[in-house]
Amino acid sequence: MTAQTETRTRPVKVIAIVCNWCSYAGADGAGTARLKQPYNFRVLRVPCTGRIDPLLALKAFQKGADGVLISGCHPGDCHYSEGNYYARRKFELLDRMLPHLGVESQRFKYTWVSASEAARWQSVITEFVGHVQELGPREGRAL
Amino acid sequence: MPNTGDMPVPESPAKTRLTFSEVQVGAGIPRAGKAAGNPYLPEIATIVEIIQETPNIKSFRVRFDDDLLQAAFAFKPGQVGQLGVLGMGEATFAINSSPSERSYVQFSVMQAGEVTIGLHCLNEGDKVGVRAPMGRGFPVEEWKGRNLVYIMGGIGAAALRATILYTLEHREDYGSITILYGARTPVDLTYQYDIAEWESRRDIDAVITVDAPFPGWEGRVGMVPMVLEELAPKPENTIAVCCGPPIMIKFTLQALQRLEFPNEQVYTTLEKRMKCGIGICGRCNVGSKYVCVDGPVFSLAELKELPDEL
Amino acid sequence: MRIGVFVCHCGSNIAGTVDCHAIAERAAELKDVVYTEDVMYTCSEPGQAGIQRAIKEKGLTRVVVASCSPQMHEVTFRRCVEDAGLNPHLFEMANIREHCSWIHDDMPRATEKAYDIIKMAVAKVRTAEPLFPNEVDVNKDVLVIGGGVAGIQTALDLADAGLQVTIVERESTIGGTMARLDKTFPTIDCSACILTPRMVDAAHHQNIAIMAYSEVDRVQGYVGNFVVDIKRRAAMVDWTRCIGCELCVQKCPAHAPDRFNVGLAESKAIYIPFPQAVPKRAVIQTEYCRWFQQGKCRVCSRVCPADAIDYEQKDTYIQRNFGAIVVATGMDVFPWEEYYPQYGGGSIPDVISGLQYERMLNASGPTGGHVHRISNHEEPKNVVFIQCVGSRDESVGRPYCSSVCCMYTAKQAILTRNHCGPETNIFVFYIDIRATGKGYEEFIKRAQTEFNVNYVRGRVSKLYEEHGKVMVRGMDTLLGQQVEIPADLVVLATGTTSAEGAPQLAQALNISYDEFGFFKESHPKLRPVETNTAGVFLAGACQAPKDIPTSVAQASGTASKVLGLLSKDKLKTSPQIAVVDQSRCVSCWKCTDVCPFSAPEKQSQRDGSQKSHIIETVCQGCGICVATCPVNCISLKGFTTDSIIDQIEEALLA
Amino acid sequence: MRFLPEGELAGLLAALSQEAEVWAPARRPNGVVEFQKWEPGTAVELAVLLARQAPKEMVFPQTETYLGYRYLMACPAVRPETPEEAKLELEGEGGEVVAVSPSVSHQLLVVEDVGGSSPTRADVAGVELPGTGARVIFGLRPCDARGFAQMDNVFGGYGGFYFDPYYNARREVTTLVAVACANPRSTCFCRAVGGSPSGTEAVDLLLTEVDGGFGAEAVSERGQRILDYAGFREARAEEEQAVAAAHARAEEAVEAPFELEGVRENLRANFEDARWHDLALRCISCGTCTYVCPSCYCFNINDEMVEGRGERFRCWDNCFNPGYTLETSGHNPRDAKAARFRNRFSHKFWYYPEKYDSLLCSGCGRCIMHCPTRIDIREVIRTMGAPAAELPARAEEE
Amino acid sequence: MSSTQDAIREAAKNALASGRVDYFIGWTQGHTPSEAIPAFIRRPEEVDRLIWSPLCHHNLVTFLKRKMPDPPESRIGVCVKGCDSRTLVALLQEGLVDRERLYVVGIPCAGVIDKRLVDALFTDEVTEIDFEGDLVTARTRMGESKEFALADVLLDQCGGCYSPNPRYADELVGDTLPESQGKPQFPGLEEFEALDSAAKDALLAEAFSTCIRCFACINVCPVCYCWDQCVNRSRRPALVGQKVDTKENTLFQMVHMFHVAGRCPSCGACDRACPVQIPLYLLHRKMNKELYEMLGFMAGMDVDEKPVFQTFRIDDVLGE
Ligand SMILES: Cc1cc2nc3c(=O)[nH]c(=O)nc-3n(C[C@H](O)[C@H](O)[C@H](O)COP(=O)(O)OP(=O)(O)OC[C@H]3O[C@@H](n4cnc5c(N)ncnc54)[C@H](O)[C@@H]3O)c2cc1C
Ligand SMILES: Cc1cc2nc3c(=O)[nH]c(=O)nc-3n(C[C@H](O)[C@H](O)[C@H](O)COP(=O)(O)OP(=O)(O)OC[C@H]3O[C@@H](n4cnc5c(N)ncnc54)[C@H](O)[C@@H]3O)c2cc1C
Ligand code: SF4
Ligand code: SF4
Ligand code: SF4
Ligand code: SF4
Ligand code: SF4
Ligand code: SF4
Repeated sequence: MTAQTETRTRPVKVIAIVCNWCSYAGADGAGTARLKQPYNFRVLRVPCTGRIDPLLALKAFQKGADGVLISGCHPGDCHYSEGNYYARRKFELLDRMLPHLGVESQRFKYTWVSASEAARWQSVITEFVGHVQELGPREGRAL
Repeated sequence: MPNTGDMPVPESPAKTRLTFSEVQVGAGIPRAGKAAGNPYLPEIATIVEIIQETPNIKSFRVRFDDDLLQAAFAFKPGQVGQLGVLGMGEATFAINSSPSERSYVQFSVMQAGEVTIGLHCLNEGDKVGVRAPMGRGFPVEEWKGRNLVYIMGGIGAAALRATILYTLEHREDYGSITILYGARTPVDLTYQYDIAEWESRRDIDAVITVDAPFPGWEGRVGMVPMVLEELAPKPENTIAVCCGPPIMIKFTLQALQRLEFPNEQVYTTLEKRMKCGIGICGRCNVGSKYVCVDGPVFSLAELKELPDEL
Repeated sequence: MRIGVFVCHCGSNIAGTVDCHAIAERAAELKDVVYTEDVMYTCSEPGQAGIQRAIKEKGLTRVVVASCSPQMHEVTFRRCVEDAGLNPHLFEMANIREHCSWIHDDMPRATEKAYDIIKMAVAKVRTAEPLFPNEVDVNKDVLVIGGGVAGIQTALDLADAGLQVTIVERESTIGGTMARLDKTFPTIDCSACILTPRMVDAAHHQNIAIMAYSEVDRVQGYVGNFVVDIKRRAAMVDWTRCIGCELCVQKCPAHAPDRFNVGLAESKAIYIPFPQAVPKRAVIQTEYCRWFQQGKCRVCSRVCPADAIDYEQKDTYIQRNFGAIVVATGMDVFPWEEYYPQYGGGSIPDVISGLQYERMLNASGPTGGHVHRISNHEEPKNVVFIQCVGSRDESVGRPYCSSVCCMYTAKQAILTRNHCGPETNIFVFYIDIRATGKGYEEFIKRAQTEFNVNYVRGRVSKLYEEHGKVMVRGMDTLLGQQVEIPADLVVLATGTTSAEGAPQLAQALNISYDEFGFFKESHPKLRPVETNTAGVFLAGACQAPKDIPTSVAQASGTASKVLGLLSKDKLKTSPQIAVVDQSRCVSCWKCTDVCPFSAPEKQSQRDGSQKSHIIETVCQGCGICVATCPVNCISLKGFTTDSIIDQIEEALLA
Repeated sequence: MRFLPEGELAGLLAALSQEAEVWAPARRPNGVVEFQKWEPGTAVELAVLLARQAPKEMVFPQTETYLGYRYLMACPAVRPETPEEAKLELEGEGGEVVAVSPSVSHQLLVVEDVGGSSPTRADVAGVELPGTGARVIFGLRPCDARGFAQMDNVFGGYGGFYFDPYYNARREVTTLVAVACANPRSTCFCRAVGGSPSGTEAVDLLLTEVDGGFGAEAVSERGQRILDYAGFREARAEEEQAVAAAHARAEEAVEAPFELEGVRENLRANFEDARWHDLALRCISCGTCTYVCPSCYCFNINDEMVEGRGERFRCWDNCFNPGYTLETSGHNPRDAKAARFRNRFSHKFWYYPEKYDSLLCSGCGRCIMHCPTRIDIREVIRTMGAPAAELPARAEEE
Repeated sequence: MSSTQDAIREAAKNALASGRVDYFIGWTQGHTPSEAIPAFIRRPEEVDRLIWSPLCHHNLVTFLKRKMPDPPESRIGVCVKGCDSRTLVALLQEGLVDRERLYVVGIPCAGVIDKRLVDALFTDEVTEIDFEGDLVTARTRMGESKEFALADVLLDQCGGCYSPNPRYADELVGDTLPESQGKPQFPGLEEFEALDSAAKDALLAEAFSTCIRCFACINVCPVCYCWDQCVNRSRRPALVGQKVDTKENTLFQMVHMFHVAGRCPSCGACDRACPVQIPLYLLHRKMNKELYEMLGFMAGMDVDEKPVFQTFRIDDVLGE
């Protein structure tokens, strides 16, 4: 294998930033149910999607993430009642802007997974990592 | 020809510029050890002891890893150094161990921001980077035969401790010595170990004061400048040295003025933001003086010459 | 900084897929890690003891346990390290079970991932700071706003538990809606017989102060320390003298509509709503009073044996401190007249609301419990009830179910049968029946079978007068045909709406309300009686339409929440909250805009500027403000921006 | 005088690039002219008078990492190696180990120089370091060159100050081939500060563009060596005349908008003058002027973790930056915009001259051109450098 | 045009003479007649220095934000064009300027010149620009001169300006212009939008690689008001590294962009201030287009509105 194909096929690195109350618990549930998931994502726990500054997602890309997933409680279910509504606006803009900043749109996703949706977590993360892997690692990008 | 007026515009200053070959013989680089020639690189030192002075001040006793350097390390009281935590950065601190102390170099650090928090996280045995000594110390030689009044507040004691220790070690060279030290509360008094000794010595006057009454405090109460006016040292043949928070310095200088101390007999050290420590990076300037090389020690007379931008 | 890392095998739960020993060894290379160990069960007694021993012997200052989900054991380990003398927040958990071993089966790759997760936890614990819960003094007095059955219940529960309670009631008597009801479903027991003793209990309870004819004007402060301005409306009667003898009422020459009886009777300008009123004190309704309107009369002042009349009285304001506030302002009856022109919009006298009918059925009501037509006082032969008037009706902006109408209609139908005898035809037009409470469905069944009430499924499209009857035209959707009933009396099961002034009150209290004016609970399932403003609670129908059992149940639930809050002398606040670095705050007030709990406040600085300050007891630690502050000068303790960035970095480093 | 026919320019550059890295002004895709590494085929842009930025970055990069380090932990529970073993391992990786802990600590701190663009501490004097190979800066203007001379004072240990190894490692291997200005801009004022459109201070070789090619005069030995290139021929008399005429024409085109005499004293006397506030009203305190200036040299030193490794670097800083003078107590001696503003001009015409007997401005006018609000240094000096009495009580900023 | 100029002078004179303001900010001629620069007028006698022409591109609202007024509590008269006024509205929406201390003179604006377009037509320095109806004449220092239509050298957003009339002013001078109805235009984006992601990345990387972090873009931005505390300078938290390289520069710009989202009406001040011509405008305008498509939102249109990211609607139709 040449060095080039090696980088192209190396497993991608995905950061999943999730809220403590819904999606982290959902991911826990997926674990408890032994639902198999991809290896190459890392979960970062925050209290609420409202805590996540879109710039943190950009920071992750800048630091070399190949994909960033944000997941929280479904609108209406926020533990702090409003956090995900604010987050929704911010991440929608980020989602729309990223393709214009040189980050393919499949590399970013924001979604909602509740604590009871273990299966949904499995499919969300599997699909997302799959898409990112299809695009391959990002190398030498400005962001 | 262009009009140069009184403004000298030298043709080519290159003639005064040093070259690497000259530098190797050490011109302009007053530091010993293997880092000679590159004033930016820190010497690695190990923390041998940490003393918790007050809730937010720790003293660090460090030893250079290079034994030769440790043995050769010499500085003037009042000089400062850059103490650095790799990964966090460097910051300026007064060297406050006695110049005669050969086994370690002491810095006292008040927690303020990035670097100082980093320093406070360190343990004994950890590594730090040191660039020292820097700047101009107190003219202790010139002061011989004079009376000395040290006036200090809070962490300001760090800047004067080395000088005090030096003059006490050379007690016979000086006239009367008064130490006036104040802090907000007794808990904020640094160097308790020194204070005990100073207070017990008969050949000096040590006056310790706190700003406001405090449970359990039986000593003096009052702000430093007020206590100073009560003590009313005579200006004749006396040098006043003061260091502390800006507000204290301001009122102390006013008090000294009322006590009719001439500007030439009043010394203080300036705290300015500094980075390179060698008079290049620019930020510690007051007019054309750079605190890192021309200071931090200034007499009041010298300060009066500078633009009012302290 | 000396970090210890403990990697848990969790039997084979983790060790089956992750090489725990190997990663414990590798973790020893991480910066600041000075001790690592792999343990069979970290959460077990010996496992915890091992951690504590290591803390002491190796001088650990921070601890990472790599095991299961923090949701599972974070509390366990926090306590464990705390017992060993470490601050519990200098501990971090790496979830290598739920998020790793259980979802993978390839050992080398799972091990690699587990190692990354540990690296992230080490990075996070490295930036951790010791956190201490803050303590604030708590004022133990409670304010209950609204003296309906819910408010009374909460007040009594709290007062019985020894707290000082103040009830602020807008009307001149407590009792609320329930005081106007005749009987209550599903037991058909007399409403007054249940409520009146409770009202009296409240009045006589030494721990309860009732401030009737009063309103909350302004609320400042925060949980444990509210400062409330209460406005006492001028009653024109000195209540410290008034003895409620009603002499004035008898003699007063000026008539006024009787609000208590919903316009079914008349009252006087000077007014006591009903004989069992608590407090039983007179109020002059100045808009009807001759003295106030025409400048002559003063009859009441002359007849009052207690010399209580005071025409000069003004609104007064008093300020009180409370530790907690319970809002129990209930609901109002939907003003159907404005919305239903097809039902005559109030112009047909024999079309009345459910509440009016409730008064009519009441033996101490304006008709003495006699059911008759408004137009001619005859006993009705055909009584028609129409459900869902102002409920579940998008066209009038009330999409919600008022939750009590089905039941009270059934109750009223049954009572009609009791009052009017077997000859009367009783019809109920309904869309469907909501009878979810205990014994409710049976109650409806009884109405249909035992009391012979005709339930017609369908909407009534029009009411109009014809030949002295009210023609009810509608659709029987079960039979699929038009029906038309010549009714003598039509009772609209009017829905409920939020209490008048609810939005304003919500704004004063800084709590949220929905588009219909009902107050929002903090979380529909988890925090149903709390609001987003710490220390402010909800009880009864002000949160959503409710019947009495639910209102009372909730009221007691609320009381227990308040008791829980005030059981301590000091409030311990969660230390994982946001703090502002005021030296960097640029006073843009975005944080105050977005915080759902109004935790950030403007704090004046010595130099006259204002900087944001987050009230520790109010902040819930969501971090919305942190993500909004442009200069990032707010940090959420435990989840600082730097710690998140560090974790991202660790996760991405090869 | 020697002469380089126009057609020989590319050849000269090619020849120079055999021995050194050649940097010359060229257009970027967006049309901005900047100094860029010359490669055969690169079009040198000499028609535009001043490249967007002076080539000071060649000797004083905006960001320069000079120290790298990482920590190696070896904790006793599961890793019983001795510090010596760890040290060996590191040396195997090629990092220079400058510190290994004594046995008191289990924590090993390993400092390694990052190499790359900076000299290693072991041999500061070794000049041929990666990234510091010989360089020729071609096509800079005399004012740009003077900027180097002025920075030389600061970094070169003039007057007994410190000697900066990083700057000098580059400076000593940098040859400046200046091209005299033909069409000075309205913002040029080199003459007012003792320079000239054909000035030679710090220049190694001065070229003057005339019809058919460039007149070439060596100023230093290095410059002389360049003249060895075969493409140069002896200048003809009319060419020499044309060069002289071009110099004179350009000299004439440069205005001298203020007199230096008394400026320093007056700046000192006017230190508290309220007109500083008026002048600064328009300034947005950005710092653009300092970054485009060929002689502004202030820098900051920071540590950052980059990919798990600590780096200490210095990067340009300026007196408009709020953090520049902010002190621990929160006090900032230059908090107000006007104070920061005053510092820049005072530094250039008062503080620096006091320290180095020279000026810190070569009159290139870049700060005027690139200032978002066109703050005009000539105006500032004309106003604040004049005796207070000679100006109206509160002169306005224009 | 000149009548507008007279009206500005008149307004300034009145405001100063009546003591309504301490100083008045308008535009005056720069060091050559090819440029207008901000002017700060303290005395009524001086108002004749004020000019109005298509050269007056500076958004003077910049000088109202934190730390700009000197002394800080000054009462200020200020001229605003259409887009300038929207930045002012954005500040007012958040209570970041004290409207009591302002006297705002609104000027309906038919477009300002992009001097960079003119400069690009010459190698020599352009020192003079004249306007004669729709005709622009530019002359260089060496005397070369060219003529072109005004429309050809306008800033690209000026052509289809959605809001040429000030949205907020205490006094309006000049005739109001017809407002374009219908969907706002976001010109000049087509080419960029058509690029693929790698090409966009390359374009931005090249652009950001030249950024010198001079902060002109941020300090000139009227709605960026954090001044000394800008998170781009912050070391704690260390969101943006202080190293000047392409990656950090990119994040630096992202901070600016996302922080002005919902408040930036694309006045373009940052773009014009950048000394290395980084196409900041392109990205900001693109962002504004997305915001418009996402929530129908345009910044600075209405003083009583809240910026989009400080509020939300439960029924926002976003995401899944
Ligand atoms: C026609 C009808 C028949 C019903 N029949 C039954 C039945 O048979 N069985 C049953 O279980 N339920 C029945 N209900 C429902 C029952 O009335 C409510 O469940 C119950 O009254 C709710 O009690 P509450 O204390 O929450 O509110 P309320 O009884 O409405 O009391 C609220 C109190 O707060 C006061 N208040 C309002 N705003 C303020 C303010 N801003 N400041 C101070 N005070 C304020 C009001 O004056 C009132 O006294 C019926 C409702 C109606 C309308
Ligand atoms: C000559 C001199 C002697 C000093 N002696 C001592 C001493 O003996 N003991 C002691 O505790 N402190 C001393 N200081 C102060 C010490 O340098 C600062 O507290 C320290 O630099 C703060 O660094 P930081 O990284 O923790 O703070 P940062 O995170 O960088 O910032 C915190 C605050 O400190 C300011 N600051 C940063 N560096 C400096 C600096 N070098 N000078 C002034 N302000 C700065 C910043 O602007 C900011 O406002 C001395 C300073 C000088 C100039
Ligand atoms: S963390 Fe949440 S609750 Fe606390 S102040 Fe910020 S927004 Fe409010
Ligand atoms: S958002 Fe940040 S800067 Fe703005 S007021 Fe709040 S804490 Fe201060
Ligand atoms: S101060 Fe201005 S004119 Fe002088 S050298 Fe610097 S950029 Fe050029
Ligand atoms: S003078 Fe101009 S370039 Fe310099 S800081 Fe001020 S506005 Fe910026
Ligand atoms: S103005 Fe341009 S060069 Fe300056 S910081 Fe902004 S983008 Fe970078
Ligand atoms: S970029 Fe953000 S932090 Fe910086 S000034 Fe603008 S809004 Fe403030």
